[in-house]
Amino acid sequence: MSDLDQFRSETRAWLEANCPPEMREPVRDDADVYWGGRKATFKNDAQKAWFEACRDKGYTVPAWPTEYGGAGLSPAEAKVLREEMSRINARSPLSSFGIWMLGPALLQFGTEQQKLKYLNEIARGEIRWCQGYSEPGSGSDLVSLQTYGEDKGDHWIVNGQKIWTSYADKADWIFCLVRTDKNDKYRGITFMLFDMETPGVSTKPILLISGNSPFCETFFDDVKVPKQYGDGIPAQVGEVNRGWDVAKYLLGHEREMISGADGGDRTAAIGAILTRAAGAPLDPVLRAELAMFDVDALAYAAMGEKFLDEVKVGKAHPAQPNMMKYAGTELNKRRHELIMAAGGSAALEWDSSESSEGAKPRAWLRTKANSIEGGTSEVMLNVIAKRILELPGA
Amino acid sequence: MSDLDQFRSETRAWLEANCPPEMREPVRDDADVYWGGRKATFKNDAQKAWFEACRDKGYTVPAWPTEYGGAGLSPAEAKVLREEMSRINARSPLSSFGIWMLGPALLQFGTEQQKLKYLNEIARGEIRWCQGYSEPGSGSDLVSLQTYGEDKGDHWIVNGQKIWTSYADKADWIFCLVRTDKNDKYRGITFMLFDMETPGVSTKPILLISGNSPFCETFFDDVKVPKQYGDGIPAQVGEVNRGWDVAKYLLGHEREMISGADGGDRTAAIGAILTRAAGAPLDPVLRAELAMFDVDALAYAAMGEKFLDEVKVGKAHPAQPNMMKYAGTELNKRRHELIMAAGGSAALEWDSSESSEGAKPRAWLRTKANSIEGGTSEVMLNVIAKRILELPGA
Amino acid sequence: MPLYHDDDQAMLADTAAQFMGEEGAIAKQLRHWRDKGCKDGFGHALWKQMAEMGFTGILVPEADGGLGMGHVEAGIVLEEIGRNLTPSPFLTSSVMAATALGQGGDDLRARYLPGLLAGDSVFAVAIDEGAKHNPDRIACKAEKSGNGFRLNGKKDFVVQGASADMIVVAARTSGSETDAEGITLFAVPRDAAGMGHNSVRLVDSSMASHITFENVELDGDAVIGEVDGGRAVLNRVLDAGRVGAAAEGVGVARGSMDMTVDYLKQRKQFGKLIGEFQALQHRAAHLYSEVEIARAAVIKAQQLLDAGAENASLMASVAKAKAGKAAGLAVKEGVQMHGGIGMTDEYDIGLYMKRDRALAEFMGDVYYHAGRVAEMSGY
Amino acid sequence: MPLYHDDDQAMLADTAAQFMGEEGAIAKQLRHWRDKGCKDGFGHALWKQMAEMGFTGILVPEADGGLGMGHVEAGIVLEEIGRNLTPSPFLTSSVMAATALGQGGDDLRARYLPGLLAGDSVFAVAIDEGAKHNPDRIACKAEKSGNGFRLNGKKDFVVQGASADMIVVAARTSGSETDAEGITLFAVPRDAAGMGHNSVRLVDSSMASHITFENVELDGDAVIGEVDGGRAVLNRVLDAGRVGAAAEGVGVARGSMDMTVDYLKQRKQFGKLIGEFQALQHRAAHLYSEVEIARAAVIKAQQLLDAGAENASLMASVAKAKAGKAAGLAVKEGVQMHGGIGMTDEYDIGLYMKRDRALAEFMGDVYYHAGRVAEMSGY
Repeated sequence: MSDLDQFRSETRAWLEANCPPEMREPVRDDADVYWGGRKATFKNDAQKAWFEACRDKGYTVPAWPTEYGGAGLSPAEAKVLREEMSRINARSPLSSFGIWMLGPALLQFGTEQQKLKYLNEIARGEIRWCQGYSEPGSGSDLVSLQTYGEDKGDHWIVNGQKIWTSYADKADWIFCLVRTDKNDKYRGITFMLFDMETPGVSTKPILLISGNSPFCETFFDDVKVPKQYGDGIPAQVGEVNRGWDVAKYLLGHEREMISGADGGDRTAAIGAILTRAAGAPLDPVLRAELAMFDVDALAYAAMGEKFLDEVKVGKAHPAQPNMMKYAGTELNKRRHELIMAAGGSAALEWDSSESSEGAKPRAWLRTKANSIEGGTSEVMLNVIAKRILELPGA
Repeated sequence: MSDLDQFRSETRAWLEANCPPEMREPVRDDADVYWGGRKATFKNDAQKAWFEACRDKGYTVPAWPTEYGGAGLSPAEAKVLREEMSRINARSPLSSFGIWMLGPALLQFGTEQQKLKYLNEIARGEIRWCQGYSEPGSGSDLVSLQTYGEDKGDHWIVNGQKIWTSYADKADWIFCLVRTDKNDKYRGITFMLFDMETPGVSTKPILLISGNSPFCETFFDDVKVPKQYGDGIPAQVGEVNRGWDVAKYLLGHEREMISGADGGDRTAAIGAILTRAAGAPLDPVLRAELAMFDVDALAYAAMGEKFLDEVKVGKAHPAQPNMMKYAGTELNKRRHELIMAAGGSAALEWDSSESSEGAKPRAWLRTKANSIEGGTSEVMLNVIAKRILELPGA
Repeated sequence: MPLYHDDDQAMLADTAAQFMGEEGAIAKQLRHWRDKGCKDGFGHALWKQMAEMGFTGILVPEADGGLGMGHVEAGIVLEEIGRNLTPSPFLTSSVMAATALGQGGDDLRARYLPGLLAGDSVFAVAIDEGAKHNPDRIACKAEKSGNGFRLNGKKDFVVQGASADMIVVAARTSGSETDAEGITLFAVPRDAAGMGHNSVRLVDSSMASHITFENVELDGDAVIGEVDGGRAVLNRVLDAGRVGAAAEGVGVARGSMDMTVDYLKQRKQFGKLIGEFQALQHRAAHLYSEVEIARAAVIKAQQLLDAGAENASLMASVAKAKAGKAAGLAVKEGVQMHGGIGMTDEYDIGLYMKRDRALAEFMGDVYYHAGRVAEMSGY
Repeated sequence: MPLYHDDDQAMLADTAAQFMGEEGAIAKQLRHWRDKGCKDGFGHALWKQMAEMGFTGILVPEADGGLGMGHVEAGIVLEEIGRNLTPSPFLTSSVMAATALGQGGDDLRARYLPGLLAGDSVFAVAIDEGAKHNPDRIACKAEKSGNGFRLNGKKDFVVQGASADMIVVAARTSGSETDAEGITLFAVPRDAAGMGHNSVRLVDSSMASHITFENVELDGDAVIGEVDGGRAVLNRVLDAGRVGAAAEGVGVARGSMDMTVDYLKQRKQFGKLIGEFQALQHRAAHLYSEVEIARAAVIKAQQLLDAGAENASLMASVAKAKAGKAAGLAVKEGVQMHGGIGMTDEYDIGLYMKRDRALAEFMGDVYYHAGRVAEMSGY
């Protein structure tokens, strides 16, 4: 038996012993997802037990080194763990922008002390982070951000406003892009970390066309950010004024995350599902539209598989996630247009005596953000034109 | 009875007396179209009789003044004539770039002597013109033309090359854009007229993907163009170096002509025609595509009607022909894609024992030029963005 | 008739544009009533004002006290309603129900039209039985009962159903559910016993009802037109609804496009106005082209309907489908080009997307009407 | 199996790319034979060379002297054929007919495979009877006659039909024309008496035949597989043809796209390279995305076919339809972005458009296969 087979059977046994049956059920609502942090509470004992078992084993961040709270698994071992968890439909023990975004940035750019402190806190679910990138005026042109940190010797005074800060109202700390040099567009941004309870920080949830959202506006009004935390831990990641390098690195991560998440994992023809749901043959022209869509969707599913296979062995073009993000989000928007069309007037119901949810129209409207968040479709096309097709001036 | 009613009954009687029955049949091949000119021959007596009757009445160019060979009809009278000719399916007595393009330019920019000479020659079908605008390097960027006329005192020596010169091999004279000042892009072009038999002029027909074409390449090799013809008739239209004004004026004419000619005048659903031709119900997905197309085509037919109505009373936006050209040519391309799809493998036949024509595939391929000639779709969209939507920097 | 507005129509368009732009504006009407959770989804005061302007009786013959105008004029009002997303019962009452009542007897007209002209009454039209528009299938049954009829069955997606003082109901008086003939139209008053409303708020915050009829007794006077001969009346009502919804759709498209083009001229990214980016310019120009064409199709359909032309119903479907395509494109491009703020409830562009979606379904979507164009054309 | 080429396949791809790029290049093959008016539409010398490379026997089992490879490998060759528009009987002979013969008995294989392996024989496949692909309808009739069969009927759009030494014919041995069962496949030799060819040149200058069978006598050995049980063999042949044509289509798409992207980097207008115009950049980027996705669908379908997976036939239709969409877009954008010169016969981009059109029809177009995806998915 190879080492990997050995690891698989151990893992299977460990999961059997530690993953409670309730944690093998599909996620049904927000409370089923555990985000950790200061203010976190568990929905039930099973959630708590599962999280703690994983935390103690390093399985909240299996591939991180053990000294930072991970399990130090090799890529092959991490894949086996994912497969085995997926086999029993195990829920993720901990969701966290710390794991997905700040962690990779710290592993790449952090000082040893930063890594020891923050990565362990993240891995142990003790801190919940939010991301302060976008500003009302910046949009796709992220680097035009205006939030300014005035240098006051041992601290900055930060003033400005962020937008689209997911869960800012629930986060403990923020990783945040702050302009610290107004004379250099790219080399005048610092990637700062600070506490959301610092005086002068306030948040306001954003109501979307699809209804309530995790997004917030975040305001900084004379927020004092020390340059060092305690024993010489710098408040910024990377060097001062070189935060753009960190941000760029993370944007790549984000796009891969989003490109994987949208529209790519469906292998069943949507026309069949919608026809079943309608309980009768659909309008013939709509059926034809669904058929043409299903061709695109099933082809994209193959592309998703191919992309992941190529990523694994480093064969994918580094800008390919942009293509995946573009095609996947545009496809997902079309999918929901067709769901609405097949649903007819019933799909228009926003609230009624039976339901005040309007799940279908809200989901449909929510997809409209897919091609905006994480880089607009237009930016994706620019990147493909420049980096893959190598068109001039792109 | 109003004057117009009077005119209508007179016209009807005149047509009855002068338009031979053969000239009321649809045009079947190239020889059915009379283009006039030095080398012209008539296909038959009916064609000759009809042409000469119209010529003598001024009906080759009914709206031109009588002193220039026209009938001096008012717009309302000209409309009545068109209606009455269309009622009996009368063929056009004379086709001519002189009528469609050079004539309007001369009426606007010509000297009195130029008008007297050339307009009468055009109206009487004595001269056949071709248009020398495009060059291999210029394309949409017409003004970048390189054909150069060197000033030699009383003449120019013209060298260069034109492309897409329709019927250059059959034309007597050319109206041609020639650079006469290399230092001013826009104000360094002269709109010259010269004889195609001048030594140094040669032509070569262009073979298209759709087969033989009226288009030629035209070469100028030390062509000597005098600055005056005979009694002080200038060789150029408008001022020297101000030919771009004339060309721009004519481009507007050309676009209106093309926008009217393509895709706009069909009011019957193509799906019905193709289904009848197939002799069996079409594939249901193809039927749906045809239905979606027919919605667009029938809506565009209404737009065509609205556009003409608005043009008549000066209500149309001056850049609206660009919109019509864009939408009409794109629609026509789609129409022929669907004709090909409905025709299946039979529509692929280029030549066979029954036919060496390949009419369907040739017509299909020919439509691909619709969105290129007379201003590309991209240029049309630029113009709409700039002149109608008034977008910045467009 | 030329395909543009004559002087009188142009004047009406100015009046309607000014009125809807001021009184019917998004902040004043749509947002106001939506944020109040208003059970009607529109304001009765505005409806009264529309009556004072004469709009409510635009299709009512002069003999009945209306303006005696046509679908071109009704469409002028609807385009401005669409452009301002003005919630009102105009389309169901003044266009569709008024078209039905125009085929009714003197008693019916005398009973219902004065309330419409005064802006006191609201009407609805109940056709569909199911989530997708399908007027070829009418199962809802009206059986003879004494001098009148007894109505049983259900109707779905009855826009303004719960607010309506009278509902035009298409019911079956003979034959089976997909028969063309055997349909009768009834004017059912709101207080008819046995009628159940399940009122739902739609995505555009308008209200629609699922209505059940349980032994609803109607007297003979409630019949609009001939018993069993209602298909012809229904077809008129449908064409009026199609062309009316198409006109409103073109208004939605133009409102959304204008707002978006304005935004392209204001918003900066990468040091440029985003309207300077050629990719967006071309998409905006293409959108303009689609909206213009849709508008031409709608005016053509209105004129044909007013002229009683043979191909009016075909063109009504072309107009509804093309307006749906153009408006759908306009709101999608609108939200995308607005970027993140286009997704926020605070900005109006999302409201256009929601209204477009509801209007797209109303009286049949683009797929239904494309299919109808094919069928009517014989393929 | 990962969805990319393994090392052996990558090596084959290099070999095929080099061979087709040199020997199969447009100037050397397509234009050469076209301008000669060649009656076969391809060159036999190249076919011989392809045999020497081992390509002709790529799907033939090693036991029969072939390479014993799969549809992934055949697709590698086809993609390069598509990219270079190389005219050859590879798809009909080495992919479709070879798939049929693979289901045939020892005698049949011994009779026909050596010629294929040597590049001496050309095969064709006759399925359709009519202008649109419809393998569900087989009317062409084979009746028992002595120890063999007598064939009557006609077949259309038989690509390479007139050049073929043997034609695989799907005929009906029982049942009525739209029955699924009752089909038998026959290997009909070129010299069979009673066979009439009407050979036509297609838009891409390939040759196809309308074939008539008038009392064509076949002996029992001509049957491929079981009498009346030919539907299963036919389905295999069809899937091989679909996936093969899809692979060639992706090659056409890539060839056209590459040529166009190169042109965008060379052609100047308004003082800029046209590739600098954002509107063209976005369209080119979208095209890239479509071509990549089509390619993934094709590789997936090839792998499923090689694995004999249950959903292979569904994915074959997805692949054919998606490749058709992507290639159709690639050639349309190609000609438009080339502008006027793209319309001239002198430039190669128009040849891509012509080949795409013929390939789109071959074995069913995008509409047929989208409909098939819907049917197979149960809607």
